[in-house]
Amino acid sequence: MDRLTEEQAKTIANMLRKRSLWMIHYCTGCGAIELPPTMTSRYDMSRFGLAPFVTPRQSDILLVTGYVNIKTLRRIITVYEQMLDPKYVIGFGSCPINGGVYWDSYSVIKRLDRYIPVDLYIAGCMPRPEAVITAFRTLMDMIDQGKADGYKRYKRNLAYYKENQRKVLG
Amino acid sequence: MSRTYELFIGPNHPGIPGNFSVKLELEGDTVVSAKGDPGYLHRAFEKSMENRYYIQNLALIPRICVPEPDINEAAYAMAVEDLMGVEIPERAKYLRTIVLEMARIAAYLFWMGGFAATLGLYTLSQWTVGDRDYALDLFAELCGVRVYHMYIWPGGVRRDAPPGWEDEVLAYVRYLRDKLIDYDNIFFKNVMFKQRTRGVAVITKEQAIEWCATGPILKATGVAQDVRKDDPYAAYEYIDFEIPTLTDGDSWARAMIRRWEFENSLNIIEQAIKKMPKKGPVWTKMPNPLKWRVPKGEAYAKVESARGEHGFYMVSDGTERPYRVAVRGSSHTHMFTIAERLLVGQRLADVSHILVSLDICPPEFDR
Amino acid sequence: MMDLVDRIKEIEGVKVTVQRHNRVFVDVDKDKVIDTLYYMKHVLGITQLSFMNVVDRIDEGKFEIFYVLYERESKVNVIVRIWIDRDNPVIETADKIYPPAHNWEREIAEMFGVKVLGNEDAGKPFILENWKDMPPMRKDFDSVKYCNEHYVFRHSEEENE
Amino acid sequence: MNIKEYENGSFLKPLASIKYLFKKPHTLRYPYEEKPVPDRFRGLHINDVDKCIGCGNCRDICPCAAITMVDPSDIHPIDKNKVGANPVRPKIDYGRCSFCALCVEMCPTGSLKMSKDLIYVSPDADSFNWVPLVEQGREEGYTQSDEITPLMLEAEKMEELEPDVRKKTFEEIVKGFTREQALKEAMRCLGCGICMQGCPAHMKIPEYIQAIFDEDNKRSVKYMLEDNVLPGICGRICTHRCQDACVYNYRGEPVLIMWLKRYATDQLESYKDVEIEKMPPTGKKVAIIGGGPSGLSCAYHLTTMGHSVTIFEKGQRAGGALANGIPMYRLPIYELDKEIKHIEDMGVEIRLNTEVGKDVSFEELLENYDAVYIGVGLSFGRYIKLKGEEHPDVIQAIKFLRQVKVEGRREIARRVIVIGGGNVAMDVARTVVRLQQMAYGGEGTMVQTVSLEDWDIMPASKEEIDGALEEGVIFNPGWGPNQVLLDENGKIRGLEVKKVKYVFDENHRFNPAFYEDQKKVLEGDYIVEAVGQMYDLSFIPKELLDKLEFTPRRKIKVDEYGETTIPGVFAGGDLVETSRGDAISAIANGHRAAIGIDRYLRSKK
Repeated sequence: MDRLTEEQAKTIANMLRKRSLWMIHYCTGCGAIELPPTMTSRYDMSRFGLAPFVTPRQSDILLVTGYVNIKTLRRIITVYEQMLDPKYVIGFGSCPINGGVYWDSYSVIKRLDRYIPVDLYIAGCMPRPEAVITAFRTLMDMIDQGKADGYKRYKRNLAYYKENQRKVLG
Repeated sequence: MSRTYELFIGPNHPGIPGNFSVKLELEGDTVVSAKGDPGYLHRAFEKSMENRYYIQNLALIPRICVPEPDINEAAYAMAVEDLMGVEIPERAKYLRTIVLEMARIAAYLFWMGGFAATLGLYTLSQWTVGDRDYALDLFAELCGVRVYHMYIWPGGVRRDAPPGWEDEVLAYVRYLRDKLIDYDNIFFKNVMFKQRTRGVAVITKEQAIEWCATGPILKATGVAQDVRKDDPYAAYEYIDFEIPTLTDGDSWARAMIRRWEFENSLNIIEQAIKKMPKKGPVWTKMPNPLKWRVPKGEAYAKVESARGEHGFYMVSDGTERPYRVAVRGSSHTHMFTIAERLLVGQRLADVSHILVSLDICPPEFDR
Repeated sequence: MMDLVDRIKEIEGVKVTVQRHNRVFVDVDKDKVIDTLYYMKHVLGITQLSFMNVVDRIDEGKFEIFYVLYERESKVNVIVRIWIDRDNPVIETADKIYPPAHNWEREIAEMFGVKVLGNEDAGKPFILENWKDMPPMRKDFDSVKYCNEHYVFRHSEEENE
Repeated sequence: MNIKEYENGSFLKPLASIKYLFKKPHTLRYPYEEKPVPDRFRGLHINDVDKCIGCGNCRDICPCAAITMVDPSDIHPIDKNKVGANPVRPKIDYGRCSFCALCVEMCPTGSLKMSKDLIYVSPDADSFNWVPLVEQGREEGYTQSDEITPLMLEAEKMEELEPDVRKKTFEEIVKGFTREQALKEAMRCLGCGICMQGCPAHMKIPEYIQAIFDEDNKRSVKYMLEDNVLPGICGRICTHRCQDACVYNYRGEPVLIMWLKRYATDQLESYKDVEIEKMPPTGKKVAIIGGGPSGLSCAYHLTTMGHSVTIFEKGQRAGGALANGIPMYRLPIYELDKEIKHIEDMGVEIRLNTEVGKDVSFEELLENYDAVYIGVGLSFGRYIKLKGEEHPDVIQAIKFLRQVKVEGRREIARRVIVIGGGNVAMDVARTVVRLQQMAYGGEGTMVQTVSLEDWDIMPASKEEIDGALEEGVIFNPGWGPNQVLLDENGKIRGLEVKKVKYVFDENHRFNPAFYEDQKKVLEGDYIVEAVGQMYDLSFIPKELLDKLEFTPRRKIKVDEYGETTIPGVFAGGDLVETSRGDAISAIANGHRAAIGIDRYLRSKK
């Protein structure tokens, strides 16, 4: 067998990665209510090799399902940092983008991407299961093309993220 | 010399209902003390509501309780109607009843899935959560969205039911009746379920009253208390139903009460559709939302949620925005007063199913 | 139901307002609230405390604290209200009478800065974490201003990583 | 439910689920199969940008502050000069939107809808913010309904005297709102301010309606007086173009802004207590010729700016057409007195019975005052140049109305013909009806109008036409007068009219043509000509008049601040070009001239 080039190895790795994405089972917000239908028999996301998983160490995707409270943000960052590379973050609905309906709430952060890198956003409040599946498939394509590089960005801009996290968490 | 250790269950834990945490102190695998740690879903609803017009709050209130949003809409609408002295049309009352019961069904289906999962029986969660999806589709047909309906609003409901919707609901009710046999077979009549739950986390009638329990927890101890009967809202006064009670007070009884209520809800929907006026207005005209002033006063509106009494205490100062809206989620009492006491002495393996058997809904007390 | 109202009226120093058919508002002096609640539970048999919270009456310089009680027999909600000083908000705990009050008191202590005597948990962080500003549910806390100071909105100012 | 069945569990029961092995799964294999999206689905927005008027109600109602109003020109060109529209369109931030559809419910035009599409994913968070368009090709989902809408589409009904009652008296027809009605009507206003574009004076309509809603009539009148010195009068006789611009017109009835204005002013006995800002005196003097609405408006605003103002009015009463022309049943004289009293209280000097050119010369004014404002209006009736027009029983409307209102004329012929189709003709016809009722009890009397314009282009307002019809006025639209017919005694026996071919020629210019062969005779003994008015500028000396420039329509040419081609001489009211020649236009350009005069005076030193 010939030696694989680094490029080829990456391609194969990405191909395999995208087919067995495990998402961490952490319901950070109300968007979690549309996840069980996606997970269970009606939409059955295991068709795409996706499955919920309980520990951060073994998971690939962190779903930030909706608004992020300061108290939760601390846990999300911990969970995110515990996850192993490559890891991906999907922001559900309006709230992680710009605060959503909680735009004037003192306890909800407005922009998730200031604190952890987000690879993909889904519009809606709630996003429908169809949109969730579309998002997973988009993420797979992005992994395939090497575009889902949030974890690399986190390392590259660690100072920026840490600064923001410190500012808000105090 | 005892050796205890602390264990955090949640927020990132598959056995915790929602984003919430319980701090346990254990000796071996026996719980010595339990403390709830809320606030992961705190969104400052009550504060935000003070900043918005009465109608704008429509976007906020369903989000207070995620699995069963309609109770919030109903309680909010009732509080506003109470302050304004508005009577809602007959057909709207029935539509509210149907929607509230559908939401209850959806909540119970979700709960059944969660409860079965904490006992390790994932098949039922695959079924019930899948079946719940049809209810969401019916909601989408009625009001355009699956989860946050924003359908019940002060004065009535937002739209009349689309043609043929009632028949679809009836067909869904029939479907669920058939499925209920299967749920029974696989879960409620399953010996595994019985053995895991009987005699676990018993609450006596006296304790339930002392701890101010409401809803299925109270009914499971033998007290027939239900807001739908005691202070009828929507169209419940025209509907014939019974409040189920059991006297065991354990985890099993609470689950059975919920299963019973589920069947009750199916009956109520059928009755409501039969009795509902076929035509008629569904909304009492309300003022221009931007200049909607509610007379000064206080009101306490309560509804029966799938978990117990859900109340809105509203204070108006006569302006376009509510002066204060305070939300009473039944889980507040159930978690911090009951679960914290109940978990003591239980085994670690039972903790998550006890929490689910109390139907703790974190967004209700975090708000 | 009138029976219950009459019996409540017998309590010394209360002002009773019957709103609707089954909502009874009872205004009590702040010093007498524990006695009144005790009487309600043990003499009148009103066993359930549904709810308890605070209304910030900033114009009057007061906090209004309400206890929503429920009487199972006559199916009446009795709402006991007291007004306390906003500058020195102190109440006595009711958790010996109604256990759920313990945790509602924790909440109001945190959200309004009300001091609860006899409740050792009140004042410890409950829902909020690392909160440094004034109690957020007070009327003079401006949440929009707080958001603008602490968070960055998208599209408000462009910023690069 | 029989609880006994459940008390003993069984190992075998779960086996019943084996049957599902042979059943078709109910899994929806998205994206390979899709379920239908319901008709009412609340997805991403669609906005018909051409229909949208940029009123901003969606932004105001949005609970999430998700909507900003932006200029969409770079993606979709819009007509920026559209009247009754703001040149902005909603841009929706899907980082905020909660899909509550309140914006859809509140949209007055119905342009904003929601689509069935709610599938949008993107790695770029900044891309979740766009102007919804129809071209984006989304299928229509949730739309507004006419039965259930938070908008209050129906206006309050204004109580009026019944035609049979009102035609016997000069009492005011419209009774005015009660408090409840006014509050309810004020509540309807959305506060979008599109109406301000319709109003020539750009009154602060949303603010004063809000003040009425707050039951603070003083504040309300204060807002009115900022742009309109005669709010009580405009509350009665205005042509209410604000109401024509009201966004409610798209789906229902407009807010009755005019009656609300009247309500607020009626609640105040005088405007003494209304707080009005007055600037310190400047010592400059301004002369105003003519005490009509524009003159009063100009004088008032100059006074608030600190100048001292003198009005020269030739009649016994200030108010111009308001005092002399508009019949009592539309505008009671005490209302005018109240507002003029207020203007005098503010420090304006009104010299009655002083005709410029006779009692005082125009040159004197130019010499003694720092600026002069001409607002003499169109105070003379126009003649048609009809055969037989010189007969004593043919009269000009303006003269007739003056006789009735000021001089107390009460005698009238039994059969009267009114020539004209404008509001003045309606005033005349309806005045005649009343006089006839008083003189003859309505027996054997007849009033008919004849106008060149047919129903569809008749210049009179709809309310006036309807009112006249209800009171029994006969209309002959589409006929032009030919000659006055006399009987053997020299009395008028009728008016010969001919059929109109067209009124406006292909260049949209007024140029009527007739079918000379189609004629008929309208019987009557008295004719009133209500075919327009003209001005008289004979008080201006010849050499100055020559310096004055005129527009093609023979109006005085002024710049944007009302200054004529003679420096220091300003003009306004009906003497200059206005879109409709109504009181509010005169008030508006009087105000505009006041600003111009102020600028002129302040730049002079």
